[in-house]
Amino acid sequence: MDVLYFAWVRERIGLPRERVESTAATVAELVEELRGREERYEMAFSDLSALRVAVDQELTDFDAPLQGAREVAFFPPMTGG
Amino acid sequence: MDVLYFAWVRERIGLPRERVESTAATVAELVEELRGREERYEMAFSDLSALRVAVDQELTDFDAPLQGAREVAFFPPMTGG
Amino acid sequence: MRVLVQEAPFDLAEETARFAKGEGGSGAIVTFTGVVRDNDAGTLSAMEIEHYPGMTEKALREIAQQAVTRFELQDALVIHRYGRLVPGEQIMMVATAARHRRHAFEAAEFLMDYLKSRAPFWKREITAEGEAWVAAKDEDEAALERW
Amino acid sequence: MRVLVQEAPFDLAEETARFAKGEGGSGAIVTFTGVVRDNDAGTLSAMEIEHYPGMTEKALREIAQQAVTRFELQDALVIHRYGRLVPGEQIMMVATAARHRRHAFEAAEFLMDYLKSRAPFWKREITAEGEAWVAAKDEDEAALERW
Repeated sequence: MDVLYFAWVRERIGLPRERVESTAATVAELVEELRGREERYEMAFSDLSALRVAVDQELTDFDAPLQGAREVAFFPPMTGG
Repeated sequence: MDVLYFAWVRERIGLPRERVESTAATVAELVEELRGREERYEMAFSDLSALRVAVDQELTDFDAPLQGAREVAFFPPMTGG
Repeated sequence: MRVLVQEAPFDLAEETARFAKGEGGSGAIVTFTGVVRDNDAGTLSAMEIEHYPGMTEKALREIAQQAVTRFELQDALVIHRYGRLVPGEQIMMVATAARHRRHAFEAAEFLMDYLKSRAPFWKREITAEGEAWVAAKDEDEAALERW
Repeated sequence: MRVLVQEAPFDLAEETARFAKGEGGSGAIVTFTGVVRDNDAGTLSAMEIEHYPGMTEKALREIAQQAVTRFELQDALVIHRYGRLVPGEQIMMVATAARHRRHAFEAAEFLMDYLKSRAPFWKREITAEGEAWVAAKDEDEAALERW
């Protein structure tokens, strides 16, 4: 699946999107896999309460299942308007 | 003083404004004087709760004193906007 | 602050652009525009608006000044027409500029609530069935209690 | 219903005129326009707005559709820019048209509250002192509880 990062999550991880092969069943499991990779991921995902997630461009939560998901995005709380 | 009438008050009385010589101390006393004149005044002033009054272009109530007033206006509740 | 009472149409786009240009970095601009709406039966041919020259301008200016003070507005605009209008014509507009959106919204609603019940305008509807003065609504008077 | 996500400036006057023209006798039109405001120190040189292409359009369309249904709007417009903006530039606007003024006002506030916290935009302030992401405010999240 494609994993996208926005705003300071993108800055900490150092890239806007990447292809990730994963068998994670939920967003939370995917986050655990990513945190295990490198320190920059650990830093980006250190406080999940400061993060939001969208699966296939729909806002959801960290318990959401990933079955069939093509795109997962992580970002801080939005500041539109 | 000048007495002005608007909307259906103007229609019932049949004129938009007139010069009235009066020694009425309050708006209510002026209304009593006008009601005593002719039936069209009696009709226009039959229900004071349906009327509003302005003295010198400031909304006020029927107890308001008339001392020094130059202009008194009677009209139904406003429907601006 | 700008208050206009006029018979002629106003140009909503031009007034909005002018207001936005002069708002001085306020952050939030709200406008409200009232349009003559046909009645449910589709028989309204015109809306006639009577007003009280002299008092109208004074009342609108006082209401606008209250809004500016109370909601810390950078600027406020009120335009209200009188005379004969047909369905689809714009009757009036207000605009407010504030640093915070809540203030800009509240001020515009405050202006509208006061214009409805405290500015000396009276509307008369001309329909295929006849003519009648528009009655003030209890809910419009009640709306003032919020403020 | 019209939803635009764009880098280019929009013409507030033209958009307002177009919206008012197409509102179909609704009676009440409300617009809200957001402008880049300088900070208190007067040192803001730019505001950079990042967004999530694809999701942004989808989210805005859903929010606008909710507003139309919930407040019985005749029409709704949402325009939101991204990219680099300087103080005084217009960031976004919404417009709502309804038969009753309360609905038009509420719908515009609803749109703004949802845009603030549910549309995937992130603001970054570039000042003389440095650069920083704008943090979401607890009050913006709390504002959603009204609806």
